[in-house]
Amino acid sequence: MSLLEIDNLSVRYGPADAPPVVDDLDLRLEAGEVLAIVGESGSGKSQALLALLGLVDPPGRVAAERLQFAGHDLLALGERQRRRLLGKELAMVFQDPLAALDPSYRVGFQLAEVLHRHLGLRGAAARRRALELLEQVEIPAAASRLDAYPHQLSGGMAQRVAIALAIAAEPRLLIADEPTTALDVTIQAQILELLLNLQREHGMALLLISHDLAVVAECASQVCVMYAGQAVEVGALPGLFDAPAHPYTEALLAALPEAGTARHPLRGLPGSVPGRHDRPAGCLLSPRCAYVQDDCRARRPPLDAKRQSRARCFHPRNQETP
Amino acid sequence: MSPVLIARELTRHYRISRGLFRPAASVQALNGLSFELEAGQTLAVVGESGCGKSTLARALTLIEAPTAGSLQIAGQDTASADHRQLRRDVQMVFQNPYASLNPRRRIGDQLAEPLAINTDLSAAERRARVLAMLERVGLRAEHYPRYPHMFSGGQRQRIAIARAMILRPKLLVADEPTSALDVSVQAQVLNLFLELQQQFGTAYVFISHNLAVVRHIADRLLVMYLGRPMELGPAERIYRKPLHPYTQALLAATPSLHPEPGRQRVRLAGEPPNPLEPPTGCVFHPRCPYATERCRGEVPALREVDGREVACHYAERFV
Amino acid sequence: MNTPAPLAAEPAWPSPLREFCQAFARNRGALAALLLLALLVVCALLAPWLAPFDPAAQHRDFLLAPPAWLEGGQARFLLGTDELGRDLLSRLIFGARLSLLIGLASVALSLAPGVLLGLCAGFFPRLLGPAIMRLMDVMLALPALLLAVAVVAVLGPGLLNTVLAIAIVSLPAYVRLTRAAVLGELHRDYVTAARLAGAGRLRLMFVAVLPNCLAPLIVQATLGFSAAILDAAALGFLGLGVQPPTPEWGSMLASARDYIERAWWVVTLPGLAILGSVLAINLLGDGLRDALDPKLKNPD
Amino acid sequence: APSSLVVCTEASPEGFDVVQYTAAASADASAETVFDRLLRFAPGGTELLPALAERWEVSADGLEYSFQLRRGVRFQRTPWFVPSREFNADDVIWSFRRQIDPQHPWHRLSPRGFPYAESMAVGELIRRIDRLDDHRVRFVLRYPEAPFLANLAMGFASIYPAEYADRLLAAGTPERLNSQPVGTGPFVFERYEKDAQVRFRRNPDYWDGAPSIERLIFAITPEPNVRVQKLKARDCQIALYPRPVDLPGLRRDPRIAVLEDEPLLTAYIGINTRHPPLDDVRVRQALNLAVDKAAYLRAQFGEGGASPAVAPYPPSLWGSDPTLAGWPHDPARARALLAEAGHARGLKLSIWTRAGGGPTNPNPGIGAQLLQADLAAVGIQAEIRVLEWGELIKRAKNGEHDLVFMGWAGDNGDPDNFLTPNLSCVAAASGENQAGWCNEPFDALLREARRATDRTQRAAFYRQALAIFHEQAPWIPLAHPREFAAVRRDVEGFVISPLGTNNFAGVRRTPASDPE
Amino acid sequence: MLSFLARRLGLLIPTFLGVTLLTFALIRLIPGDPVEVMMGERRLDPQAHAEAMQRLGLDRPLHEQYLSYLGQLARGDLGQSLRTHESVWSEFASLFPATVELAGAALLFAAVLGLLAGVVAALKRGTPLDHGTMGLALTGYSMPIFWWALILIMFFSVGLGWTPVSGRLDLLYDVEPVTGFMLIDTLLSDEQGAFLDALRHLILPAIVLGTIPLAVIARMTRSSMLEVLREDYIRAARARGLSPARLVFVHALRNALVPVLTVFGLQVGSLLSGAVLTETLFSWPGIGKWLIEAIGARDYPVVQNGILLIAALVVLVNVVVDILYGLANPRIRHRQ
Ligand SMILES: Nc1ncnc2c1ncn2[C@@H]1O[C@H](COP(=O)(O)OP(=O)(O)OP(=O)(O)O)[C@@H](O)[C@H]1O
Ligand SMILES: Nc1ncnc2c1ncn2[C@@H]1O[C@H](COP(=O)(O)OP(=O)(O)OP(=O)(O)O)[C@@H](O)[C@H]1O
Ligand SMILES: [Mg+2]
Ligand SMILES: [Mg+2]
Repeated sequence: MSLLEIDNLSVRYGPADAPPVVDDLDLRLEAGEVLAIVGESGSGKSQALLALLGLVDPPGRVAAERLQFAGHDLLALGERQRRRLLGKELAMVFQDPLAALDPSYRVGFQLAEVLHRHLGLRGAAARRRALELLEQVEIPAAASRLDAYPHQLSGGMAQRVAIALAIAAEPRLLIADEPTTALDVTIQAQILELLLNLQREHGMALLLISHDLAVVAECASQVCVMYAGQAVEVGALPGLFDAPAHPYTEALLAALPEAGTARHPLRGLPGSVPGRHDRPAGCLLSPRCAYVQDDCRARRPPLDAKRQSRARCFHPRNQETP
Repeated sequence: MSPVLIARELTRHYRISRGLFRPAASVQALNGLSFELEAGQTLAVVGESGCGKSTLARALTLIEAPTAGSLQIAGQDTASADHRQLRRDVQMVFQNPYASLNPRRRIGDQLAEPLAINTDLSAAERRARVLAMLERVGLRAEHYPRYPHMFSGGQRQRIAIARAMILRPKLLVADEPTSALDVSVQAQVLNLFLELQQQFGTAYVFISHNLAVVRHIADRLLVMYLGRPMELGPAERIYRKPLHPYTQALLAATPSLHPEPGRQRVRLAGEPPNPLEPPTGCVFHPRCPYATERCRGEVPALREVDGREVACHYAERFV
Repeated sequence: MNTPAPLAAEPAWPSPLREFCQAFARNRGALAALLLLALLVVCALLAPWLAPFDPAAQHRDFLLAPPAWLEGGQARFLLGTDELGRDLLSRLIFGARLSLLIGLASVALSLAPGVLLGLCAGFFPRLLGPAIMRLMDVMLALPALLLAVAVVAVLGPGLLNTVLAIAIVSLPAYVRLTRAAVLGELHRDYVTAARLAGAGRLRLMFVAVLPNCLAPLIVQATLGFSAAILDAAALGFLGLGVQPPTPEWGSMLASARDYIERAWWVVTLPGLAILGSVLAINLLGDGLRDALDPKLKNPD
Repeated sequence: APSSLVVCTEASPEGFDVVQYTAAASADASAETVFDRLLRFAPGGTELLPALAERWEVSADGLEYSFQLRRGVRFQRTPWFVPSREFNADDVIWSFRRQIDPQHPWHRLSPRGFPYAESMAVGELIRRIDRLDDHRVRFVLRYPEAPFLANLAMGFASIYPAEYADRLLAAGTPERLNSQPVGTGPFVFERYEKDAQVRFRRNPDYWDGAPSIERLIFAITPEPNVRVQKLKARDCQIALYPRPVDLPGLRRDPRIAVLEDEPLLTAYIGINTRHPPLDDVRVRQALNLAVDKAAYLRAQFGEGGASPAVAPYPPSLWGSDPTLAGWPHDPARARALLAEAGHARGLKLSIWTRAGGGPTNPNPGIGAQLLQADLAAVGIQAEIRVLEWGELIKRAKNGEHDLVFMGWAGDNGDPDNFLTPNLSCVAAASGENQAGWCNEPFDALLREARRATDRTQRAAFYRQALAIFHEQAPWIPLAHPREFAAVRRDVEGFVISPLGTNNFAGVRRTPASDPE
Repeated sequence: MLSFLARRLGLLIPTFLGVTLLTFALIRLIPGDPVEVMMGERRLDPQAHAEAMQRLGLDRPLHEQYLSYLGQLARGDLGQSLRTHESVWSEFASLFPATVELAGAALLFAAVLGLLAGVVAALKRGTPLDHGTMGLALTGYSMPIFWWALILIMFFSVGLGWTPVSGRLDLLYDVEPVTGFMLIDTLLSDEQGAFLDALRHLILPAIVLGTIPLAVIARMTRSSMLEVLREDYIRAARARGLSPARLVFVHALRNALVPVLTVFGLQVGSLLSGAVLTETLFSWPGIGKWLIEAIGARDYPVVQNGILLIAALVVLVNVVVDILYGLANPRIRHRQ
């Protein structure tokens, strides 16, 4: 049994006929593995994970066939039991590190709060542990940072604190939602390295959300590519990027400037992601797909297992490759 | 061919009042930047957040006068020339496509505005020019009367580029024009930039922190750190062999789609220092893995090494 | 050459007005308020035809007659009469005219200079701006009603002076709001873009920036409208507002105050009229605010 | 506590150094409580009784008044002053010389002067005051003045402790005389909280017997209906000056008694005869005919709240003419007169009235609007201007008005007191005569009447003058309001004074008689 | 923080000068004659009138009057009332506690109920409870408070007899004004039941005066709360498994309070506006009523300096609120 099993997850907002923002998502994650979800802005990456954590608020509606984490059926779990799991077994790091820390409280307070909540630590014990955590995330002069307010931290520092908060109870799964998007490249590299080190040291599973394919390529062993709420391709790295099966994945890769492309036109996807009003009946990519055929316009393809990766396409790209 | 843009020792300081009891401090957002740019060429500026990229953009587009140094655009010194005339020669594209268009005006009107102000064209001629420009950037006549909120981010950025190009400027400054866009849209916009440059021969100053994008578009590269130039020269040359440790670190930190396993990485420790209290000597020395006593005390001059300019005492070592 | 492909499918964009109307129509409270306000406007416009009596006509044999449904009520006087035997319903209907007039006039009189001053304060941050803002600070340091009373004391009571006093008192709100909005907009890129396009200061102020500051100003104007009605009523209540026998709700209340124990209607009904109309306008303002809220519309 | 009396009064006293002030509220809070005078008025009347003076003698030429002072009278002991001696002639002399002698050290310490003494020209009247011995003083006048004794019973003639004044002066705190008064009166001042209350305690050493009330409290309540509400809620036992509208309700209340009296009050509308066409007597008569006085009385004062006025002073005063009928309400005739005067197509006038109510005009808005409607009925368009009192007086003096609502309160019971200040030519020149009306025959009659000594003769002059007044119609006389006070049933011994002051020294409380 | 304070206080000087000029000009512009007012119903001949004007210094040129006025202020002399000859300062000082007590009670009432209503409405967003509470709040916000006071008095005081009609304390209680705050003075005195009586007197005026601030605070709290609840750090705190109570009270409310606090400062001005009406209606001997009467009576020194004092008060309270704002908001507290 996998650590995390998601079957047929969907999240909807607005009227019943509005397209779901997360559509029929299946996901598997093994303990200690690094899975990345990539996709363009608005493709439903964050919503999927918030749904997993039970953080989608009304009017958002979550439906799933199965949401299982480490043997807990998240769908059947009561509010209280879920809260006991959150932050302890299952922790999350958000994109904007400064926004994710309560501006009114010192770092130490916020750490102590989690330590108390999940480990029952108080007072000096909590403070000692908090200090350890800050050292663990490689914050220089950790002791003095305990008494700092979030706004006194730089972005990278704040993200380290956020990570410290997330790993405080040594979770089995750490979800990081675009943890480095707001940071400079040099800091991004530091933070990613820190996350991967922690993942290795603690044997955590890491679910990394990103829209940066290169980051994903450097960090993850599994990847799930999302488009307009759907997972269009799921598979292992680096194979998937070397030979993508789905035209969308292919197009994403082609749109990235790389060392050899200088001053040549990039092959991107024309048009833009379908919105509420112009959602096609068939494959969601069909209006933009260079290889579109009639069946693509008529029906929506399922996520099909093809070779080493599974793709949601009637005509996957890499069939001819062995 | 004479350069479109000549910057000499461009410097911009901001005074920051720190209350009654402390002397006002000064942020050296830009410090002694010199470069030239020729028509049809692209100078890319990279650096970390707060290193002065936007300040440079504001100085180049005459939004803010530099504290010191001189600037020549299309052969005219900006300190003395008529700004109204210069305005037509320098335009800008901004980072956030949602904020760079006036939400309450039709995009057609916004495109026509520069023409109405700077040319004697009749309304009909202006309209024709706008429609042509819209088409040029991949939009259609029917978009003319629409409001910005009816467009996607990529389309807005195209509209913004159209507005910047409609006066046929000699110099276009783009401040992180694609950093708010998704990759597929970014590709479209980058393509558009390249096409327009080919067609109009405009010189670009392209500001970004994405080294992959920069590599794609740049002829020349300027690497900045804390308001100072670190390395300046032909882009491919620098990419292939960065001589400044900071450039090296930047390149190393940039993730790649096809990472070479076991690639040696120069990881930078720490973060950029507080610009109010810049380090002595080489501003990069606190984070530099090769820093020496000399770096602490002596400001390295920008000097020519191996076909580019580098501000490092030990640049020769890396050749 | 590779031209970017045109959009494959054109999403149907609703016009901004339609979008606004839809958003507004979703707010049931605001709709109800609009209805009530429409009623008020109709009353105001058609007062001479709607009112059963001349609002100043004194029926001296029917002083303080109770409303028709009460014991001793007269069918002629649906809502009863006041201390001079005047038909309360007629006075209330004519009062609507006055309240709306005061509201509109004082909003107009404070909005225009307020916006202008606010724009100047935002656009000239060196000297003019601080000077204007200090002046507004001075005005804000005095409680509004007290300032209004003082202004009326200077100008003398009366309709026009009431309007002026209220306009003066509400000026700082518009100035500050406009300035804040202007400062908020000024550093946005589209303003810089307009500047790069060569737009002069006037053009920047009125073409680029002002239209984008309108949403909060519209909301503030509705609030100002209702506040003006309240302030006018308070001035009238203090005997400093519109002069008798003009049927102004606040002064009706004030002169009826002595009779509160004998004739509750002379106090209750004008009060309800004030409350109702102010409530309606405020509800409308809330509706406008929600419908105009850029957060709901723009993703940035 | 039953031995306490709470009175809902209508205004804050301006201060307690009573000689500086003129308002009735100030007199009630000092002259009637803390202080005594040489003489006093009988409760509820104008008859003179001995007070600090036991006896007095007037010389035959009417120029010398000798007073035998009461012995054994003590000034009040208060936390701020303990008298070392009893009341004597020095105190009398100090109290008067302070007001009339410009050299007196205290004379210039009164920032607003001594309005009563000055306006009554007491300084010119009194040649000197002699100290005959400790308990005898003599006033020497420059000319005979019949009301002199009555004047000595007025508030401004209150007797102050000279010793206290000396001490204050020595301590450099003369303003304490105003805020911490000491007198010989029935009540000892305790504390004043502006706009809230004035508290007194009974003077146990009072020479006329300590009052039955132990504590006297003035609850300052400017709103008349609030005074009534508080009376009903037993928050006070006496509510002064209830409004006429509240009287029916009060009369129905078994726990409350309504006291009333007819004071020397006249409410009128001054017609500015300096403004054409109001200089035309026909127009003025038409105005008089246009006014529905009955409706005015009913709406303004309620049933029995006032009697209609036809003359400048009430019929109860001597010198009035019972046959004078006044102008009837006759709009038709009014129109005819106007037409005759050439105003058939209407007229435009301004009506001026005050902002807040007073005894002669409890609800100014009502009156003005009634007048406006009445005038409209005869084709006159009138615009109402409501002005604050001081402003109204000033502008009316300048003669800016057309019609102005005014009132007059007599304070010495002489018809001349109503006529000369308001209708004489001198008053017209000074502006006090808001009608600006100067009628030579009328003025001559007033002069004759002032010179004459015989009351019947004088009364005859006045009746002739009234006839001219009626005919010439410089005013629209409106009403002689009655004065009211509402008291709880357990209050005994309170009487309304025709002079507009209120004295509570004789009040007792008998809780048994309160039905609640 | 200290320099922030200094700058903030430095801004006050021009504001105060402006206020003095404004009140000075305003008062001289008001038509009407202070001497006539002083004399009441008695009237004065022109010479006596001129003498009185001279005594009051009202016959000098305006700029001289203004300068001497400033000089006076600099000496801390606020002048004397034309009507009572009390010093303006002592009148103010004796009436001020009453206003503070009333305003304080009103604000307390408004803050407690308003915060509660706002938090509940935000947490129950979109439910009938939310709509009901906010409907009530908007009604309160639209309330003509002079009318509201009349209705409450009629109902509770005259009709039911639960609360007194007006005043601060039953006058039969002899309570020495030590602090000027009736609630404190009654406790200091040995009068039995006086404290409760003072409380009873305070209830209706406080409710009347507190109604609008209550509405404002409730609405502000709700929207601020909703905004905060949308913030990432709340979502992050939820993702850490914190309990709802902790989320709401420790994290959300604390941050939501920051903007509400500024509303408090802004409310002071409108509170004083409301106090003018409320004090008049409840015969509450406070500065609002005092000033209105002084304006009516053209009591120049009282109006001028009373308004100055009130302006000072408003401005100072806003400074205090700014400071509190800084204390509540670490981002400002540590700004360099
Ligand atoms: N509260 C909400 N109400 C309605 N729609 C919502 C709401 N929250 C999110 N959505 C919609 O859900 C879709 C997916 O959003 P989500 O945040 O998961 O995207 P994402 O992939 O994380 O994008 P990004 O890279 O920008 O973070 C978007 O189209 C968004 O508009
Ligand atoms: N108006 C200003 N006043 C004071 N300091 C300023 C001002 N504008 C910029 N700075 C400072 O100048 C430095 C350079 O800022 P600039 O915006 O040019 O950086 P940037 O490279 O564009 O950063 P980013 O990548 O975040 O856009 C920063 O330290 C910034 O704080
Ligand atoms: Mg996201
Ligand atoms: Mg920038």
